[in-house]
Amino acid sequence: MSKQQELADLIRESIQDHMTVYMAGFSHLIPFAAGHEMIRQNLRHLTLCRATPDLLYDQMIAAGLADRLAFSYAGNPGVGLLPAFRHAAESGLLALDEYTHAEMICRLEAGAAGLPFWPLAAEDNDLSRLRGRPRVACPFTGQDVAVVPALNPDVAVLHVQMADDEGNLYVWGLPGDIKEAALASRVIVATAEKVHPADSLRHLRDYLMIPGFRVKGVTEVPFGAHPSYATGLYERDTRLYQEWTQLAKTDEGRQAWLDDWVRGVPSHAAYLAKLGENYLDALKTREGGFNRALSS
Amino acid sequence: MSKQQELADLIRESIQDHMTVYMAGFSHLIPFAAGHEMIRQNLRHLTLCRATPDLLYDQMIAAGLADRLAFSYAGNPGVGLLPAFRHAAESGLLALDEYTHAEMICRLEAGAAGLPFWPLAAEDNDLSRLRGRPRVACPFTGQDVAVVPALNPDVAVLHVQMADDEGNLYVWGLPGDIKEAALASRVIVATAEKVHPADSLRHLRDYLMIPGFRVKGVTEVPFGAHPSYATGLYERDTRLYQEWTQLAKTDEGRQAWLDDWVRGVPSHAAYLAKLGENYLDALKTREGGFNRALSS
Amino acid sequence: MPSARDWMIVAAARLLENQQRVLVGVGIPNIAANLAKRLQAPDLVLVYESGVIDARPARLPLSIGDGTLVDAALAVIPMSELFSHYLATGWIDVGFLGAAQIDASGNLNSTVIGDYQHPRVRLAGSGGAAEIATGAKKTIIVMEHSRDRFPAKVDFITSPGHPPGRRRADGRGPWRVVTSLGLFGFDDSGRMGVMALMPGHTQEEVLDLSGFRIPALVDPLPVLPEPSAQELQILQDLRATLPGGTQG
Amino acid sequence: MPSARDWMIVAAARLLENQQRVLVGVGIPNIAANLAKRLQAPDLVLVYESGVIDARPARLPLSIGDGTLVDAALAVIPMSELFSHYLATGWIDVGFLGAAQIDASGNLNSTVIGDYQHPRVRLAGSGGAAEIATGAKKTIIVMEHSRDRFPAKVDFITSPGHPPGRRRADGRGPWRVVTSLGLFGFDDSGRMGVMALMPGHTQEEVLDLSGFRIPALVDPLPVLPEPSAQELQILQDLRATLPGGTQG
Repeated sequence: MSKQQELADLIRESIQDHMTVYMAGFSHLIPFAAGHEMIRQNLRHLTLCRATPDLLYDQMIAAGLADRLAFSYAGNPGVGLLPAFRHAAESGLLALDEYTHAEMICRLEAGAAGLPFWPLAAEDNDLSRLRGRPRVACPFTGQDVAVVPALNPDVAVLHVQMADDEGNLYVWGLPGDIKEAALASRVIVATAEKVHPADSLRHLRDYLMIPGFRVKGVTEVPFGAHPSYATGLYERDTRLYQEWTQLAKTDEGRQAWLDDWVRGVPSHAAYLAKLGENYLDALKTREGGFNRALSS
Repeated sequence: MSKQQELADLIRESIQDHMTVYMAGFSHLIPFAAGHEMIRQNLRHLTLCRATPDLLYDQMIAAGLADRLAFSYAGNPGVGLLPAFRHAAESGLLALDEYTHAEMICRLEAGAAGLPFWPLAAEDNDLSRLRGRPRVACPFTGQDVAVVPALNPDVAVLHVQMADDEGNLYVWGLPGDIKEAALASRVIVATAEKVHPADSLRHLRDYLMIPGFRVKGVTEVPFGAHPSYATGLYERDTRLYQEWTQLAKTDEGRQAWLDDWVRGVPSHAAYLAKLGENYLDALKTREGGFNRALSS
Repeated sequence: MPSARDWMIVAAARLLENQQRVLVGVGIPNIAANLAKRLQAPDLVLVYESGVIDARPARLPLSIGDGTLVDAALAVIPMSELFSHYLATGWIDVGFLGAAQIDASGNLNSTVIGDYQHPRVRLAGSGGAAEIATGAKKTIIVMEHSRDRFPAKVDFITSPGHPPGRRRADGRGPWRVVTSLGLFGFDDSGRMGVMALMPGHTQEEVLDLSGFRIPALVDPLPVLPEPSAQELQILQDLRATLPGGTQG
Repeated sequence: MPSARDWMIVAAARLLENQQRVLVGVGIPNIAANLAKRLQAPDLVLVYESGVIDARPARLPLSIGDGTLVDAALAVIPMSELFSHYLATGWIDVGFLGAAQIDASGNLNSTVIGDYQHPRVRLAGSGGAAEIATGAKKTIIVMEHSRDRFPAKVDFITSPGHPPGRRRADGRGPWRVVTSLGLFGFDDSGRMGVMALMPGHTQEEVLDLSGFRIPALVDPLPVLPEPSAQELQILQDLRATLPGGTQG
């Protein structure tokens, strides 16, 4: 049974207002196309989660989708801070559930294992003092061990380099926290650079990240992570990351960009057409691990 | 700095009487060559650990190396029971720290993370009732969660398909509990089918299991997992697994086999010579994932 | 003439439905699951506690870590992930187990015969059986029927069955037991009852070879259809893939 | 004429020894570690919290998740494993961090300027900084020296430094601080002191631009050697690998 559906349908059927959503990806494979579709569908009152909210979350925050953010590092990678996040945090418009990276990841580990808490080695800092991070006594040694609560998002949205028609998801390069975030979530949906026929990718066994039976739906979306990168396929569009810092300094600038590039285009295909073929070609990886992996 | 050394030296310098040792491997990559060298060196009073003790542990138990066994499934895979283990357990000669698979693996997870306990979803059974398996109250939900204590062996012994001179260890096929066992251990040593020059395997990034800085020493030992298998290189020598059940029924039978095939040969190279080149050639994998992976 | 063992294998294989994710234990469950995949359930998702997801073994695997399970699998993952991400979190439809002993509540023993500290027979131990029995959405158990194997009280509870006096509320736990005498289920109080008999066997035999009372769950008791020629042929083909001298 | 920032980068790079495993933070630490690897420490093992072990970036990485870090790395592993199997268990020799603020005990703030609930400036937050600061065998911190950045009390403790009144017993925690004015260490009571001055700078400046007293740890205070032509050339070469318009 095919799990392929149109991106707009995938989002509409999987994500509703007030849900807790983890747009996964780490530096690469950020699901921009899916996030932009969520902006077009004008979703509201979401709790967005990700260890490393970056440009996409800044755009989603600017578009007013999020009431709350669970995170551990909210920066524009290699560029600086995130203007919309800063504005929302400094003016109290966005509730923050803030953790360190290790804590955030352990929350996902607990979620993925179906357990209510997860232990970790952690000293107190002002985050844990403000928010609370209980310790439990080890019954074997008496040692006090820090614990964090499970995080179980309603939906995880992934972008992957390859999928098959049955929703099997294949990833190369940095795994980050993608797998843990997906498995901690009740529902997983994905966009993929390419969706292949069922059963045609079994030779890539070692790159399977999520088996199809855990996945509700998948959509083929080439350049679905643009302007982030996809190891082996295309490079990060750093220019856009840099420009965002400037143009997003004011709400007018942010809304103008969203009107121009998201709300003003009907689909990701239209967004890509607006960027132009030559522009996208220049981002493509000339050679690399992905092609090597494919030939294996 | 090269981490290569002779197998006899590697064992002599890393493992002493009374240590807790995890001979890793799961179905494949069982470090038979290293274990046989331990028998030749006549080590005593070891605590042997492995989720799945199989033929090698039965031979080491028969040779009198072990006072204690930490495990979760002691069977001869696909054949039946382990005669030396049975005899030792039924006559009280071997102390048992017995767990379920999930418990055993969680003990390794705790050890690898440097934490004193690990949580898991587990109901009580007669093992937990006899041995104890405390629960801790989740500070967030109040739910009682089962926990097991960390296992931190003194030494993990691995066999891998490939290594480099700096001790970087590469594995294909079933990962089992190999990585967790290695990382939970204070010292890691390994035998490898082939040891390559430093830096020559970096293109195999996705198959690196343990980085060299965690590894104390490595030795090239072709067919070092015989009679178990090594995915992509050679098949299991099922005949030997079957014969063990018969010949190991009595202590005389076990000692005769050990005299013949372990104590009576000076090295693994001599053991292989005794088996014969044609015999080993017949076990070699004709084609498969390993060659595919290598060409990638 | 097919053996009683073959009849059990076929009866067990018939219980699996296409597309189910079945966590396959060693022994008869392994044979039966591989048989089902070659019969009515080609898309059966074979999962092994060794970390194999959706195996497509070219031959009958000798053990849960057999290389043939790895070759064409969808994925091979660390055991830690299989247990925590898939089994404990409810993604396995059927746990498919053997055991040395079973009692009326479906408690299974695969650890020792006799006393734990001084066993008469030391068995292999739980492996993943305790987790499979409690983590899968339901469990199918296959075993020879004898008085030793069906005692009033198992010598050791390796894998917990239904709690005293009730069936598990969430549907988990023992669902069917296939033996050389018949097919068994569990009533609302979590106690085993007969659902059908193997051809040529009677309820009296069941009573005679069990250490606890096993009532009929239906009246009259149906008789299971004999294995078909096709079922037996495919089972024979499957066995023929094993190395010589190996029991399948 | 090299900038004060370049002098900091060079001074920080010199602190790294060949073959150390250094967990590299964003900003100046990233530039300095990559510089060190092209200078005195070719076998420096660059580790990034993104899960990269032993990176060999062809160009200066823009961020800790830059594709150039992945290309020739020894391994890329899940973040969960990097934090638990390598950082928390003592396999990282040096944590190499920047921060917005530091106090006399080496407590670092990278979360907010002002009050947490009503911040004047909302910064990116901890990321892995809290774990790096406490998990690495020792920490090197690099930052501009100004009164805002060296307050008596940091606005928020993101990454704990030495405990009140003592240096950490196990050797962990802040070891060196490199600023635009000098090189700093920590005395037995865990308080920051000056070890050397940047060329052209004085202890008076340090006192003037710090919100707490920073005593000299040696007398007379040495002056750090100026960056060599080679160091500056290689730094320039490294920067030239960045895309146009990017700050390195």
